[in-house]
Amino acid sequence: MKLESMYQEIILDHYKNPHGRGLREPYEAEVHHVNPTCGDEVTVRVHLEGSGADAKVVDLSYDSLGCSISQAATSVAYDLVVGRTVGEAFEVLAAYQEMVQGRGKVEADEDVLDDAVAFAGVAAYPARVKCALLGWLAFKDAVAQADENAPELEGQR
Amino acid sequence: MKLESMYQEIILDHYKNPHGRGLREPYEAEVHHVNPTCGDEVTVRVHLEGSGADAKVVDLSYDSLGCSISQAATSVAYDLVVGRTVGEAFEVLAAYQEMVQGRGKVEADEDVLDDAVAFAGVAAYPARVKCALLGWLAFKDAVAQADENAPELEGQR
Amino acid sequence: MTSLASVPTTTGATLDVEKIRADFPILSRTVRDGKPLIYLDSGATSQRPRQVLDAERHFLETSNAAVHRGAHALSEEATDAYESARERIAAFIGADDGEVVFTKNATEALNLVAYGMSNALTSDDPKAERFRVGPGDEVVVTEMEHHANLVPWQEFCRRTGATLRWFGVTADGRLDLDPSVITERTKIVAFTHQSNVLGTVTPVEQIVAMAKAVGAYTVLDACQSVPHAPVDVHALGVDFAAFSGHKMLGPSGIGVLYGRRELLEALPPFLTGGSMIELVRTERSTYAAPPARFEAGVPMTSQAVGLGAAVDYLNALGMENVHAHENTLTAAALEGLQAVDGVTIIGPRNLESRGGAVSFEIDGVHPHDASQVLDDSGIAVRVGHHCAWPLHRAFGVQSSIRASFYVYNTLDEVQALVDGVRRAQDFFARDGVSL
Amino acid sequence: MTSLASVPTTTGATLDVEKIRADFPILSRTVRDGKPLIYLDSGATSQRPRQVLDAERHFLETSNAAVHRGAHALSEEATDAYESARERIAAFIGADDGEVVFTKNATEALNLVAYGMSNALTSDDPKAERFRVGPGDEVVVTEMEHHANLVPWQEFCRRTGATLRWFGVTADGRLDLDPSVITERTKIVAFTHQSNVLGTVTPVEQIVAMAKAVGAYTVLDACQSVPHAPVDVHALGVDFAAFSGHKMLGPSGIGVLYGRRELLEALPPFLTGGSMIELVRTERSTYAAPPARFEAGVPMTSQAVGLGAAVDYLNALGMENVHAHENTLTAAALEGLQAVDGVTIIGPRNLESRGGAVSFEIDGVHPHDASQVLDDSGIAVRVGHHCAWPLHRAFGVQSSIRASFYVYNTLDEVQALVDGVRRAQDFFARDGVSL
Ligand SMILES: Cc1ncc(COP(=O)(O)O)c(C=O)c1O
Ligand SMILES: Cc1ncc(COP(=O)(O)O)c(C=O)c1O
Ligand code: FES
Ligand code: FES
Repeated sequence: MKLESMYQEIILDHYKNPHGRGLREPYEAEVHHVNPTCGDEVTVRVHLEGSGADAKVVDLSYDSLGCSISQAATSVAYDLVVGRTVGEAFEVLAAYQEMVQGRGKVEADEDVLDDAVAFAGVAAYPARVKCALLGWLAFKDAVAQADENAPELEGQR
Repeated sequence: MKLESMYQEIILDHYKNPHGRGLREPYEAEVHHVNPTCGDEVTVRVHLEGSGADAKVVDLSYDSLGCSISQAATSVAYDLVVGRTVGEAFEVLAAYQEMVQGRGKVEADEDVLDDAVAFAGVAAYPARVKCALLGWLAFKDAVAQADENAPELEGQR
Repeated sequence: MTSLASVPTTTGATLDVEKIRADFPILSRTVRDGKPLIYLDSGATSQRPRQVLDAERHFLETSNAAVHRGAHALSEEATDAYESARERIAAFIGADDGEVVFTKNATEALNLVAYGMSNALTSDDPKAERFRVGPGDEVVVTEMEHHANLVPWQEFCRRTGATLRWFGVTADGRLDLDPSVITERTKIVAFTHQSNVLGTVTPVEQIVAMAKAVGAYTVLDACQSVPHAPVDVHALGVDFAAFSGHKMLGPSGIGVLYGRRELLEALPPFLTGGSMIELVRTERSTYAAPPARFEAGVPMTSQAVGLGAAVDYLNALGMENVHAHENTLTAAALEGLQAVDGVTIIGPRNLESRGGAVSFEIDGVHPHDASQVLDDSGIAVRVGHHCAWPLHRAFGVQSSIRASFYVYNTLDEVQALVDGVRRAQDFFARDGVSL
Repeated sequence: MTSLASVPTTTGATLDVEKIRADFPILSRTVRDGKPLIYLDSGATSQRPRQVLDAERHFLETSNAAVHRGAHALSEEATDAYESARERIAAFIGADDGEVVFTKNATEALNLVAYGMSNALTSDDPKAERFRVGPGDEVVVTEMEHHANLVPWQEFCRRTGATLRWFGVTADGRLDLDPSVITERTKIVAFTHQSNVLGTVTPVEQIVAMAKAVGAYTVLDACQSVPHAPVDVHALGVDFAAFSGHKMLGPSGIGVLYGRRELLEALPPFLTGGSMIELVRTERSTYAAPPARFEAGVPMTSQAVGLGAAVDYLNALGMENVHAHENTLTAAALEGLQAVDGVTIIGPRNLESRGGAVSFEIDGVHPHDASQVLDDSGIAVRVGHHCAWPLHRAFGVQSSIRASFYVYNTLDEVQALVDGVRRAQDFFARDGVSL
């Protein structure tokens, strides 16, 4: 059934028990994103060590108001980017964005995406794609603000 | 044939040999009207004696650029209003306007309309109604400007 | 599960909904793997009966031409069809023909008023002076406005230097008509006839009286009233009113501005171009009388014809009956939803001065998630702020779920909505984890 | 009677006009007591093929919903259909998706640019500063503009204090590109791609180069070019371009504004309301990225779908072939009409840089009278100033007769036009009285 294919157990789990939630110090940049269609919001802080693609994401802390998809996606983002380099994190984000925007036509790469592969079902619901990206894109912007040498995200136009 | 029913001989005659054409003195008011759809123009002067419905139309002089219908209509107007009272002239105009705007559903009163009854066929061509009225309505405005006691035109809204 | 059998049906003629539904081809389709479509989003846009589709197609296959621009047979027929639609639409709202201007939607109609008035500042037509507004002057809106009757006034104030003031909303979803809001400084009062979120019907006569007392113009957003109940703009006494074709069984791409004759005659033009001019010279142009003055360019011809057919359709049903039918559905929805634990209605909870938009929240289930479950059952509702963000902020909510009804909806569909809400609760409470 | 047999047919693939005509239901009707319709008024509005009517109807019977506003199945389908139409229309003119804004007609599109730019004066967005224009600045138009690309700039000058300047027209119907007109003071150059009266195709690249040299923005009226020949807005290098759906086999009620991405991103909004906002607060609002920023309210959904189908239809014919077909008809009309004593063509008399609008005068027969005789033979042409009053004044004529051609017209119809002109001459010369 389609509904369950979007609301995977793993998504509902993250929704009910979000990982890494809350705004923490220290951080180099904080951004606030709003989804204009629903009014939902997310505030994201990043704490990096170093600069450029090799900088390490030491912390991603956040506060958010939103639907299950957006909440779970930010929680999964926390799991997948903290402890990695910005380059690695952006690689995950690029693959993730391609998948959720892919209208179900993009094969998800589990090796890169890890838990985020659970969001593959979102691609079938275009109105929810923004939900799946809200926290991730806020993270991207925060990195760009924190580090002027931050790499470009692949596949962006 | 419909075309001939609009372009009655009498209309073509007035078109080819307009009566009373030219701008003359004396006059109390001059107005200039333009038909915005075709750009055609008419300038009308009236010379009245007296005031109110009983004032006499001593002269209606005009200069115009326009189609056969508008030219002929102004020429017929000259014939029908000069020498009459404003009240009588407006009665003709009211009947005339009702006829040409009547979509062919209004019975023309030949006693009142005289030669102007030739314009009955125009009613079948809504795009030409303005042509048939251009000179007449300029006359009406000129009278209103010339005499503040000029009567209202019947059936106007 | 609550039974809706207890819902009172109104007296008087009722609608033959089965017969009506047969006129709407889209209602027989299925969605999401075979679920019958339950369309409860007419507040956003309504569906169109065969009669409207046919009228438009017939026009296009027989008389399509540029209106008011040609002397040939087709052009005459097209002009007749267009102007006949205007007459019927004017009559539908109790206006004269010359008081009805066609726009692309209600949003354009409201912008037309706002720009027409700000253009009075640079117009050299003495008739336009009455519309001049500047610093020190005030425009009053309400907190329950749709963005379409709010943002144009924010921008109007930006252009003119006037100040925006607000009527607030009470906890039960009514306007708080604080008498200190409208003052001698007030030049324009823009307000909705019926809230697209709360369903609240506002006291138009009372607000018009307040505005008239200080000589302010009134601009009524009639988007949610004209489609659903008898409306007579002359009786209401408003200066301007706007509504959209697509919310009243008509085509998209057409809206209507009503303006009192005297005001339309004085208002400077907004969009300029072909068909709205009187004389064009290189230095300057002069403009035609209304309604032509406000209809620049080739207009929405077939759409006007379609809207004319929609009005004919609604007239045949009878607007009193339409209203009574929606009351029945609204009462059922209010009763059914309030019987579900954890559901909170936003807006009036009874039928008093209330139309058929029912917005609500479900504890612990985000509106978008709830709507996804409803959608999975074939039920189309709207979620979000419904273009009424300040109103949602006033109620302290991010977004809400809105069901809205029209002539083709049934009590069974209302029941399906209530059942769907329970299913959403179950879905997100599964595994016994409470949210 | 001139025979048109001598008219050269172009090389390359030609259109199968019989097959095309079968797609247009209206072309099989008769007018004025049984005369077959000869529709030579496509320059005003074109007719629509079954494929376009069907696409719109199919959409309305299956997927109609408010776009970009709902999370339910219909709304997703409707949004897809709407955005897919945008993609195909953008590709048709060589633009990117985000560079195409839907408006109600070309007139609105041109007003959008003019108001967007004057709104820059009160905008607090630093990106908008580049559009600020005021006293001392100049806007250049041409004497051959349609009112739609002229009056909005007169009004723009009124709002901003800028001055309007003009490129004149030569006796043979070309632009007189006097190099002194565009100066350092020029901020905007608004001009047509193809005159709707003369048929003249203007030297776009040359004008763009002149404008670029002084940093002025270019606004192209592409109403008469996009429907009739291949157009690539990126290759032309213009900043903005506008055209209408109803002139290119598509629905009325939809037009297109093309804007270079960078400029649309900086241009302040015009119409405001739902779906074009980012954040709405009581004090002020912020706005969405283009194209949404410029599409306030529920849009012309089915009309966009119809225009998408029209573009598909034209692509299937091939715009090169459309152009070649029209060249054949235009050459025949120019030759046939010039062979009639007393007929004067207004505009270029050969095919060089010229499209298929042929305007003319008949000595001693007023255009409206002539058109009445043509109409009586079933021939629909347009008469008047064709919304190009300054151009007519430049040629010293009050009004003219215009025949305009499209994919469904035939050489026989051109012959009928020429015969009709002779009949008009005979009709008004009857009784031997010369006029
Ligand atoms: C050259 C030109 N520009 C602008 C327009 C205006 O187009 P619309 O009336 O569809 O807005 C037209 C057609 O009327 C035209 O021919
Ligand atoms: C109350 C209200 N006002 C204005 C509008 C705007 O109407 P449209 O989008 O058709 O212009 C709507 C609907 O979206 C509405 O519900
Ligand atoms: S519904 Fe708002 S982010 Fe998902
Ligand atoms: S056509 Fe101009 S007045 Fe008749």
